[in-house]
Amino acid sequence: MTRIGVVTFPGSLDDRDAARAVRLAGGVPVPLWHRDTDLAGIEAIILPGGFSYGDYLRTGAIARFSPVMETVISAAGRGVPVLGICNGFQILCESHLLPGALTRNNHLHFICRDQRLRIESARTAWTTGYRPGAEIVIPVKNGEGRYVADPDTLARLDGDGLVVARYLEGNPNGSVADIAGITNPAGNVVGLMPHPEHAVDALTGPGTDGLGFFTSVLRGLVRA
Amino acid sequence: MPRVVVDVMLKPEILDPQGQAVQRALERLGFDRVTSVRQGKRFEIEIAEIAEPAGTRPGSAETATELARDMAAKLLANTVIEEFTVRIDAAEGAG
Amino acid sequence: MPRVVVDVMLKPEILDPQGQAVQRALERLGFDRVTSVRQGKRFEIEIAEIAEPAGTRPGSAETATELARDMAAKLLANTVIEEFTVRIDAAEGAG
Amino acid sequence: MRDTVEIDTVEQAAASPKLPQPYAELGLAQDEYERIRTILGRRPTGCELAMYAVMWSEHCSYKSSKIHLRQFADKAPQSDALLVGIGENAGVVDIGQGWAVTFKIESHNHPSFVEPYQGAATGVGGIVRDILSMGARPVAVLDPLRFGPLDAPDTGRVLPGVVAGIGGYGNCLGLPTIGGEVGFDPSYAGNPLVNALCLGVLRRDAIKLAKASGPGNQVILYGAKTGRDGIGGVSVLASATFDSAGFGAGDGDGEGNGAGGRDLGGPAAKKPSVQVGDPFTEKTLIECSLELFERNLVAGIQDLGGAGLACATSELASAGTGGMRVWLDRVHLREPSMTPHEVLTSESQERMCAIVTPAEVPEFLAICEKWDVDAAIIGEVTGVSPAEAEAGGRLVISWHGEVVVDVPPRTVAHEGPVYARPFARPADQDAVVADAPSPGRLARPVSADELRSTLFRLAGSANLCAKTWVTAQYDRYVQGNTVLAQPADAGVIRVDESTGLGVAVSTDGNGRYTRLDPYAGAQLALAEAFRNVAATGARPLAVTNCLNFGSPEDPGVMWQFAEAVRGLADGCRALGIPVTGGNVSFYNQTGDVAILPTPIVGVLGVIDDVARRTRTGFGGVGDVVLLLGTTRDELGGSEWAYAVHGHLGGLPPAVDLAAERVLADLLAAGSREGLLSAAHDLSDGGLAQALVESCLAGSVGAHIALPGDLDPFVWLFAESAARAVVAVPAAAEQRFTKMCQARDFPVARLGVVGGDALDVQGQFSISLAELRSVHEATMPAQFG
Ligand SMILES: Nc1ncnc2c1ncn2[C@@H]1O[C@H](COP(=O)(O)OP(=O)(O)O)[C@@H](O)[C@H]1O
Ligand SMILES: [Mg+2]
Repeated sequence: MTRIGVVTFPGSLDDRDAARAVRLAGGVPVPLWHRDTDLAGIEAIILPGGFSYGDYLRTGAIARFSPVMETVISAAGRGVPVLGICNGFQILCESHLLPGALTRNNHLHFICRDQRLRIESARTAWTTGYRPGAEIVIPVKNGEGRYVADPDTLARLDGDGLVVARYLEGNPNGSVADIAGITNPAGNVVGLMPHPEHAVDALTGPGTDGLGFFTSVLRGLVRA
Repeated sequence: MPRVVVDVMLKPEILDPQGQAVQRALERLGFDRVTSVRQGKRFEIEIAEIAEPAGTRPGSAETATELARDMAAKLLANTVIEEFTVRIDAAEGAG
Repeated sequence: MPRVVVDVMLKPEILDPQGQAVQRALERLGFDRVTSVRQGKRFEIEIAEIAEPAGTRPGSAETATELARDMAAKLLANTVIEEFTVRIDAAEGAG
Repeated sequence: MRDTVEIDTVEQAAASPKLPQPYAELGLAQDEYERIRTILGRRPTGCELAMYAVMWSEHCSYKSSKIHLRQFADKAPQSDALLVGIGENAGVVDIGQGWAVTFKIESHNHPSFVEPYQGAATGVGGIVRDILSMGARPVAVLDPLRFGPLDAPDTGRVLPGVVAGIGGYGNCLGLPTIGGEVGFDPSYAGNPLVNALCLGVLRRDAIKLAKASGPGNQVILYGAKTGRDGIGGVSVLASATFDSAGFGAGDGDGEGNGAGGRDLGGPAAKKPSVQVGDPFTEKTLIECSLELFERNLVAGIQDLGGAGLACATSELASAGTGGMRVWLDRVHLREPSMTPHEVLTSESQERMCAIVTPAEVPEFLAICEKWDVDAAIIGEVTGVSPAEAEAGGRLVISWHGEVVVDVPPRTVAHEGPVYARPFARPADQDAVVADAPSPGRLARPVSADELRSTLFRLAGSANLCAKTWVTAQYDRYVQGNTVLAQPADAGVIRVDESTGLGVAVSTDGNGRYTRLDPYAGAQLALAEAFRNVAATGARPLAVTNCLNFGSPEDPGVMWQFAEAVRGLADGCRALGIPVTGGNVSFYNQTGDVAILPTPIVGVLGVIDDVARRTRTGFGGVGDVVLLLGTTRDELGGSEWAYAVHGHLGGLPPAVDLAAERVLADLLAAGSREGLLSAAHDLSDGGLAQALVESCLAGSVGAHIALPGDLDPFVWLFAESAARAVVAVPAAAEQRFTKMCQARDFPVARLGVVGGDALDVQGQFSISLAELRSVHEATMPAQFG
């Protein structure tokens, strides 16, 4: 059974939900504490949503210096799949594992709603299970989800096919080019603002469209 | 065009969770000489000059400062918990 | 004990919705001379003096400023989108 | 510096019996002060006086409401489900399979008017700690809110701040907000209502109580450091009054008890009553506490809220062995210059106080360390002699070796004054009731066009419009157990993933009904919450409430209060569900004008399998729409009278709790047997509004034919209670109708689900798109 680490920082909130999603997808979730530095036996890592350290300075800014992050950064460098969801995406940007930054929503409110997305890249470790161009509905919930990057970075993201998902039917936060998620050139590190882990059970979410992120990585790891 | 800067800080006795979080993070990063951090807001405001009645200096520092003080008291600061200072930006203002 | 102030502002090319919202609110309040508002963060940091090697001025402004610059670059600002300035607080610092 | 400050010690108090003390400025009546002297056999020290003053305040002692609230216990129906009742931090209810839930509402009305964001945020923080202190994991929040008119300028300040504060704090704690209310009335303009309900889940054998038992056990204060937050806040003291009253060292009376603050910039600056919430600290406090509970390291626990350590230490001691020794100087301070009475009465947020056996202290502290939670051992449980026990126990508090408090804690915490305040039916009550909204008094819509525009007017009115602008700012998904949330009739939370066991909660209240008849108004609030819970398929089990009223010193207000409590207690007995706890908020008024009396009632129900929950929105095309219950010409206090005519008069709809029980039973049976595809209770705005909501929630229209025996206006807009609209698949219609008939409950076939319009035969047809834009535009138009 494939073991996927789910990191808990002080202030993480969706860690148990990410673990549930891994379980429903057929994997074994392994809780990791932010002080852990040993990832033995962990084949993929999820940085979950929440407000790490209250996100009082900037989202993800303080969590990025947690002991576990050094290990995550080196694992990412070795190709270990890493998924940052919401706060996790923000941490990945602060850690420079992904380019750009996430800033205050343009309307200045926290927003929680069911959001339609288009999967732009099915080549990442976390999206192979989707058809390119597939439209899915998963929850978005954030106060600082507006992705920004300089024009060169944006051109590169576009040109190299590194945009993983875009918002459809209304951009919830003013994100540039409707970007909802991006990946690194190797495709193992993905940052995503919306929450696939909250769309894995029709009883408690808008549907099961999010499950594909977790089944994708599990299938990839089994094959590898 | 004068530029005024309004600094808004929590009153000293009010809990500042942001400052505390930053202070603890700085400590963890090894900045152990830091004894206190307070986090507040900074507003940079550009104010257009106007034709003023004869006898006053046009767009004078006083006028802009007073205007900014008024803005701060009315909107920029929540005077129930915050205090503010206003000054003309040295870089551009009439000083 | 020197107090340093670190101001962190969004880079000019990055959209500042908070500043814009403040500007609109100021206009609604009748402050029609305001042409631009940017909102950023201000950190007031107290730094303990330390015994320093002979030859340097103890707790000197330079040292505190450098320390603050280091903190800002590492933690207080995200230089992808923000820029910062550091100075010794005139009120208390060695200035 | 500290040794230069003179502390008012017990020794000095005994030696200077004649010293004048500022009891009146602290809100104590003269006889109350005399009683303190009698209890102690000497004058109180400054610290003791502050402690009694704050604990005997209305907010902490319930001195005006106690004699009425007793009815909740006296009239409580027999319930096997009740594990912990009124009196603890929150009631605990057994929901089966070894699980229990705890829930309670609290108000933070005044702080939210002064500073909307922080007031609302710290309101959420406070109720969450109440729930945590029962040993439960907090799992959801609901937020009943009332504001002045939607378009009043101050509503533009208060409402967005309150909503952002609730979201800012609740979202950051990882608590889904699953329901609430947003209502508007001019009477709330200078006094908004910000109530918050928190729901927690625990194993039924893991309940924690606020008790300090076992001499030798340690008292540990953990969480945030203590600062000068909200000192004297709950006893509604202006800080200037507090200071100029002789507590400062500079007053020359030699009894200075607050010298340290003087040089900090004046009294007003040093005692802010506005508190800033720190949700991150609360989140770590929650996780840390849950780990402490799980490892069984806590023998007793109390959250710190109003009156801070004064409350926590006296309540813990009073409810336990009776003895406690506290070294106040061991409290970790945010501001080192704080004086003992400031430390004792500080209301700094995000703190808890635990009783821990000595052997378990190291492990306790290690877990605090793991979560980066500050902790200090501040005291010890002590034994008491029989004489001391008889007197109410013994709580001794010292400050750097000097005893500043030596009191029987029971006299502070549990034996405060009790008042039977005079009450009288207000002089204008008869006139208000006589002014019924008869057809002669208020013009009613008659033509199809008039009915159609009335429906629009109501669907877009402040009270009935969509509240998405508010609820989109709340995380509804976090924790992954939210089965239903706004705009469903009740929020539904899954408790056990393996069995599907869950609970439903709804809060309701109607100030206009309560103004017209407080006894009936409270019962209607109860009935509506009960009906909302039942509509989801859950079985109602227990009640909590928050009683928001004007000044208890006004006999008219006191009458409203007494009647409402009597109504609620009688109603709970009739429905067979006990009150488990709640909160009273008096003095809600602007000048002399009280708010509409607003009891908010929360009902909790249990559902054995959340997969069987009934949705609010219409689903299957072709499903049959049925109206359950009796519709009468009842428009007193209605949304129609208010929104169209600005009228409030007559009597509210009749209360029929027997009918409510049958209806709830039908809705539960319908869900259990899988007969219902949707259910929605009828309340404000009547059938018309219910149909609008059911269509919009399901994004599907309906073809409706109103039965002919009543005026169409009455069918559409009357607010008769004990009614619901349900949709049943055509194949199930007969079976469900038979169930109704077997229970002798009125059922009428209204039509079928389908199309993209709400079509009322012979009257009007309104496209869903048009309905949606009218229903959803109101709040964004106001707040952007
Ligand atoms: N402040 C709020 N917070 C969360 N949910 C709210 C709030 N206000 C209203 N709601 C939700 O909107 C829906 C409609 O509200 P309301 O008309 O008061 O319901 P009802 O008439 O059933 O009591 C309900 O699901 C309610 O829980
Ligand atoms: Mg309802």
